Amino acid sequence: MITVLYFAGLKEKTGLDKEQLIFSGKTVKQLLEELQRKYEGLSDGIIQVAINEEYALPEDIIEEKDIIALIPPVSGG
Amino acid sequence: MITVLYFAGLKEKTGLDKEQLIFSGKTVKQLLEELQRKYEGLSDGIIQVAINEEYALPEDIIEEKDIIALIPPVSGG
Amino acid sequence: MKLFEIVETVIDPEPYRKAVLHASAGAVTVFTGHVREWTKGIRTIYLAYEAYIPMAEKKLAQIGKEIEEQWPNTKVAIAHRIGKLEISDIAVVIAVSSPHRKVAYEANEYAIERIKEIVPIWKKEIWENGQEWIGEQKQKPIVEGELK
Amino acid sequence: MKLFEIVETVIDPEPYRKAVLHASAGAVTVFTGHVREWTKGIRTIYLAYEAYIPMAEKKLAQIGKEIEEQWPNTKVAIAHRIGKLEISDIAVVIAVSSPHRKVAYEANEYAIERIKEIVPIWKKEIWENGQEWIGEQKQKPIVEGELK
Repeated sequence: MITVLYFAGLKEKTGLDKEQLIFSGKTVKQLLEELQRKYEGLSDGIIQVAINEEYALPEDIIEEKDIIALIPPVSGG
Repeated sequence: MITVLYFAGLKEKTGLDKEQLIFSGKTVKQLLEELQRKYEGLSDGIIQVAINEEYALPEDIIEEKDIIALIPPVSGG
Repeated sequence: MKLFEIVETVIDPEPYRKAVLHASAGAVTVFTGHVREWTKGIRTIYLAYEAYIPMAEKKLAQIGKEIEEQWPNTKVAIAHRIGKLEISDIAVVIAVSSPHRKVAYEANEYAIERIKEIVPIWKKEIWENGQEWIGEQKQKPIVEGELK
Repeated sequence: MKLFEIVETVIDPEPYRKAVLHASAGAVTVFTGHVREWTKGIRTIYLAYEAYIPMAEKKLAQIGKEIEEQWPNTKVAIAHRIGKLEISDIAVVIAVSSPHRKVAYEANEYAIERIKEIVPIWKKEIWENGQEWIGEQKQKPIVEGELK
């Protein structure tokens, strides 16, 4: 199981702040594709992904128990 | 009579923080020359002059009752 | 208080200024970002900030480390508030000390630019007739140094 | 407190920050200049500042006016302390608010540069083995705009 966190506009689009999924040994890119099929409108805009609180690349492999955050464009300050 | 104010190093060179002088109708430059004859070492470094709390030019005329400040290089901040 | 933190209550800038002070600090800059009433002709009623708190605090600390490595003898503290903020409330405070003033300005401005690039915090603007999550489109492609 | 003042007691920066805040201020920079222990390898014991007080306050106000004319919608407050100052004491505080952050940094840095050029304040450094009035050699020829 992995945990996926949703923030800001993505929370509103999915209706969730987090969920647990069976997904490991595959890439960040594959996870995003799967989630985009599941949630309409999720692909709008640039989404970055963090694995265990650090930014990840599309080709990085997601491991069992990872905490994945979907990060829409940030706007702090 | 005019009042002449001395600050910082100039106060130490003249031994005064202020003095009253009979001096009017003449220029800032003439006053400085007179004071430099009176106080040894007064001419070291750049001195600016203020008349009534505003910077003055060497050719500005000093009037009766003016308050003149001799301003060594500033170093605030 | 922590040197790099997300808070949910009113920010007082003074503790952050004091936290970066030391005997060879000749200059301290304290930047505070406030909720503005008007943005491009639209009146803001209030803002709502949200953060991925543990990652945001890590990224604030990373910015502090970047500064302390780039400009010797600087010290940095940063706090960002989340939740509902009213007009003039402080959203972010950045304190930077340095032996000399020029660096204190430069490094502080660097910090706010980096916050807007890499720290997972989001702002929702609530206007009289609507609301929107703001994305400043400032995110750059991920570069090597930012990877875990 | 006055927006532009010479003071003889400890400076608390907060009142100056608050004095420049208003509903369209999105950014405030507060610069504080502190007494440093070491300058070019020489250890300072304490500093003594002296000012031509009425003219110094006029010149601080002039700097505020220059900024508010050059950068629209900014607001400025400046205080400089005189007398004996110990290590880490605040000698000067400059608060600048602006709708946007870039100007808040730029205008604040302008203020400290101008203070070092035109405000009649003098600093004496007292070291372990001597003392000296400091002149930063930054004074420029007097230009028209600065005349009475």
